[in-house]
Amino acid sequence: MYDVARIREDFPILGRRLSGDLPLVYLDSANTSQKPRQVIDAIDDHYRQHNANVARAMHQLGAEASAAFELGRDKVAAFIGAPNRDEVVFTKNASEALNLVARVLGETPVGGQARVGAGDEVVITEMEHHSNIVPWQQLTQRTGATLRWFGVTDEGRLDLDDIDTLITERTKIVSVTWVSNMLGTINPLDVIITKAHSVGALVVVDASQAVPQIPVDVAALGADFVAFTGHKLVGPTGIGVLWGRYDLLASLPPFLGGGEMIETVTMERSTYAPPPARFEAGTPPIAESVGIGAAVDYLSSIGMAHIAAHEQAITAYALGALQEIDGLTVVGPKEAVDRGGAVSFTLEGVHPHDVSQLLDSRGVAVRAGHHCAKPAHLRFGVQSTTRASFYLYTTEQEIDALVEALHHTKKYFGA
Amino acid sequence: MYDVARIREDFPILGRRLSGDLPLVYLDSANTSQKPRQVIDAIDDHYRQHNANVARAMHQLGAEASAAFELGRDKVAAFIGAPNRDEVVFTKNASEALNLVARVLGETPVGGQARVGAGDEVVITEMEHHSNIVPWQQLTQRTGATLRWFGVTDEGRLDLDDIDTLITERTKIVSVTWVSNMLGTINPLDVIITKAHSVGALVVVDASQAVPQIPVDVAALGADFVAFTGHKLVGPTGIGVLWGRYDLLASLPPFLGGGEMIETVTMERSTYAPPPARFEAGTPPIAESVGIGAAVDYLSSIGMAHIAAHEQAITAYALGALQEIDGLTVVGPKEAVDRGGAVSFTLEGVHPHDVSQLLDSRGVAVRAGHHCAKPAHLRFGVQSTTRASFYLYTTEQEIDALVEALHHTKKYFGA
Amino acid sequence: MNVTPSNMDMLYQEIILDHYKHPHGAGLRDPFEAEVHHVNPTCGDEITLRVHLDGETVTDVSYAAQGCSISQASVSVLNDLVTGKSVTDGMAVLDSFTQLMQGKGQVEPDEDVLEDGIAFAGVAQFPARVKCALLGWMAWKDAVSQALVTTHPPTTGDPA
Amino acid sequence: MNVTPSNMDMLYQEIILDHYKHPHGAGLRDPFEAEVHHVNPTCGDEITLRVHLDGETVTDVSYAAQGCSISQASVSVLNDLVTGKSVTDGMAVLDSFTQLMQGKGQVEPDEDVLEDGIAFAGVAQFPARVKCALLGWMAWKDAVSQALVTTHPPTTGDPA
Ligand SMILES: Cc1ncc(COP(=O)(O)O)c(C=O)c1O
Ligand SMILES: Cc1ncc(COP(=O)(O)O)c(C=O)c1O
Repeated sequence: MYDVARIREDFPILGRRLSGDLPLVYLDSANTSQKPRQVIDAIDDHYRQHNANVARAMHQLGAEASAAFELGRDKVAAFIGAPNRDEVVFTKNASEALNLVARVLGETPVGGQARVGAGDEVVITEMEHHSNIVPWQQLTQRTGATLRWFGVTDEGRLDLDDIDTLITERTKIVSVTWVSNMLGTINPLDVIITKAHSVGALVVVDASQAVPQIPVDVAALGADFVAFTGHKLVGPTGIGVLWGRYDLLASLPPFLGGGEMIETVTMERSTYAPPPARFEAGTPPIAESVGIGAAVDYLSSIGMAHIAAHEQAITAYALGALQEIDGLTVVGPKEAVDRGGAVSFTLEGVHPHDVSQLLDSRGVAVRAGHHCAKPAHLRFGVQSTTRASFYLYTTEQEIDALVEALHHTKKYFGA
Repeated sequence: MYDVARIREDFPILGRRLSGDLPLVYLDSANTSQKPRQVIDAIDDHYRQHNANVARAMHQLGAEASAAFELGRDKVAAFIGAPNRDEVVFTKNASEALNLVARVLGETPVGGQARVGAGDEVVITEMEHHSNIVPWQQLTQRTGATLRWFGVTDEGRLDLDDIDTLITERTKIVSVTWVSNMLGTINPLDVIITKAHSVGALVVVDASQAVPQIPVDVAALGADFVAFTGHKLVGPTGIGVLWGRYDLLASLPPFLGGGEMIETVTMERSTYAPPPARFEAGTPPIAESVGIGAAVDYLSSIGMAHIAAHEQAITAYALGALQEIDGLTVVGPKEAVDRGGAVSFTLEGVHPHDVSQLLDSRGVAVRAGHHCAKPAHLRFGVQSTTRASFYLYTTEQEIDALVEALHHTKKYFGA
Repeated sequence: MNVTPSNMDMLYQEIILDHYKHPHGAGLRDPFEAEVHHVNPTCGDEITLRVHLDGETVTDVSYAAQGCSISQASVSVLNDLVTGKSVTDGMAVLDSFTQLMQGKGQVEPDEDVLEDGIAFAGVAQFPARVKCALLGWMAWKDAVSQALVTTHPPTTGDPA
Repeated sequence: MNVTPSNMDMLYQEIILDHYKHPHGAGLRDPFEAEVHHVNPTCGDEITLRVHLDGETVTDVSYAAQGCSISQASVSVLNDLVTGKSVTDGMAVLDSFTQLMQGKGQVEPDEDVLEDGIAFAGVAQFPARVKCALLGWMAWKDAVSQALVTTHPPTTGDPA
């Protein structure tokens, strides 16, 4: 039995009282997740007992810190089913991971050729987070390549009708989100990956909202790169992950220069270390690796399949309850099928800012705005939405509190 | 009175016992510093009580987290004397800060012109950390510019004799370390900045070893960009700082794309936010900003002038004691004049790895290797050195323990 | 009375809700010397705002805005406060409104200057909403500067 | 006896210090079929290593190395262990040495195979030093692969 009450005890912040002595109803986990004490304590203990720089230090603390840092990599690799731990590159967040790929695919490796150049095409989708749009705009502008994209249906699904005209011999990269942070849609990656590979294109998956919510096996997935971020999976800020196929990573030029990413340096020129070091310039996020390692341990101890089932159940409950509210329109799939736990909606006559402010006055924390997905909002003719998002610690009572607070909001604004 | 014993009580790790129940003698602070409980507790408390994403979240936790994050920026700005808090850009480490500058100076802003192109020159020095060499090699390779550098004298000082032939009308950027992490040298930045500005070049200062050790006032310094890193100044990993003159930052194109660095995004194109947001793609290092804020508060509470005086005194003591050991040669300035608290040396007949291993067996933690400064090692005809480095918590007894352990090392290897 | 996140009536004063429901001077009108478009990048609120000057006098401020109650009400109040005033006086009102907003609740509003604008005093305690309240005012400031350039082209040393 | 970071004699066995002070087969010699240069990026230790094969037999391993006692002693032991052996037998020794090094102290070394190499058992408990011990061996593996390509060019389907 999935015991939400038991799980909630692990998260100190969930016991917090807000202004007016209200209990916290945290429904903003797609923005960032809360942290269990297991993660907070691991970081704390690292700084108190084992702190040192890694790789370079040969003393006992250095050996402990290096082992702890690399253990974080091992844990993440195992958590996502990476065939090889050296395929896990630590970045500062998912955005850096996506930018890293976009940069190095447009640059020329020694003795090789850039993967993207003038005349080539890069395909993304209209439902991407800005972090999976802007880097590709920058890449195509720099290289003279063309950016194209999948549209979104009225239901909030990817419109795959155009797939054969969008993904063609000219396509070099297809970058797509696994789970939309705004619409909640889970995309049919298999279809896209098969098609992209059939024309020789590389596939980048933005798994920022997927890895926290569903069991992920990158080997089974078959994509070429997968990006995600620590803070959304009960881990710390300051760390993200780029997984990439080893042979591909090994064929790409470095991104940032300096620190341990080198093989040798002279004033005239440098040669570079193999992955993952090649892509990790400077002192890496050491305590953050300890934290993300504790985070995936924590999620594994509960079981990602159980977490996914809970997410599904709570999302179904929320979709049902929310859609009974007059004037509330869910933007995105309206049923909990192929759908993650983020529900964006509009409430007639009340602006999302005002909705979220009123909800906050009841202790209910949601997000209002464009959720870094302006094109997806434009697609649905809205400038912003209110988004409630759920996670392993979310209860039905919290959904009830949300619904009640929404009724109050409507009354307050006479809507 | 500077009370080292009192200060040491703030650092939990300094009470640790190593293998064989030996006390820890931590002489590797130039690699990374230890953290006082004030910093560890601030991070811990943030995750337990105030964690949320920033900027975008309008609920109470979001307001608290945003305020805490931006307060970190205010504190850092005040600590380095930045005229404007928006001149402080948070990166993941000093290496990213240096790469960021090197990237954007080579790229073309909308309606403007890149600051570095074919035929231009970039000047660095032979004593730089790899993180201030490789990004400039990459920039000059990408743009067709030429990389030039200052040499180093036998004493380990910058050789400024060539300054007029090195820094010329062709020079667009001069990037130089303030304090060398290997030699310990403090460089005469005023001479270099004056000369560089007289030819219209921009000056980038790698202050990774300076900000932790000496009072820094970027306004008085007069450089254009200053980079440093959190983990060396009793702060957390996962955060670095790029300070830049506001008008300059505002004239430069973005680096990483996505998240809050935008003004508006459509599928076709994006416009970008003003600094510092423009250069901070994705979820920033939130808990890390809280941590670096607590770190600079801690250093300020002791007083940077006092810390610098202690560093100077302990370095003088160490230089004296070390140079009495037969066969030990200090690589770098041999007196504590214009000199930071990093002392690299060789011990005749014993390889630095073996030195550091033997010291470690006595609980003395130092670093052995090239310290990410291969060219500086080559300059002195050594492949690696042993480096002891000191900080606000270092005691004379620890230096004595180092010296004693070095005598033991010599005996052990019959050197 | 203390303003807290759970005390909505101090944020959403009647005056604010009235302006929100019945905005003064909404719509885009001719003639105008400058039109600007401002966006709040965090939430996406947008405003297009036009300024019409007659000599030193602000004779019209017209706008089309999409946004929350705070940002909508605030531009409606702006319209009341600056229309008919001289540019200098309008800028003085802007200064006082900005001070109130950035005062974290420590600044006492002057009703003689701000009139209905004093209803925004509570907003100053909600850092995330301060940007909402300022969106229209910043747009107006920008538009006036542009309009002044158009109507008073900068004189140069060269009399040609 | 347990190996701990404070127990140096288990790391620096007499045998290791002997090889360090009197390395076997040091220097670069002719003839050779392959020469490689390997670096330990962390510390900068370097080795240039040449392999001379006679058919399937490793007839010489010559080298110039700069590095710590562990890396120097280990290449000296390598020289002892592989010279005169067939490539296949040498690779088997490499496998056992690598296993010992990566075994975190859990692998029992086989003296018949590793001879003086068993002195490196303690190194396996010092993760930072494992790379030192393997530097020469990795260089040798690389050089042998290259030498085999030179002496046994890959046969292709095309008989031209
Ligand atoms: C002088 C100098 N520059 C740059 C760096 C790089 O700092 P980080 O590793 O935090 O990027 C260091 C430290 O390693 C340093 O000592
Ligand atoms: C789908 C998606 N992609 C990318 C990101 C960016 O993650 P980060 O802010 O950690 O870089 C997010 C979260 O904000 C997201 O939801």
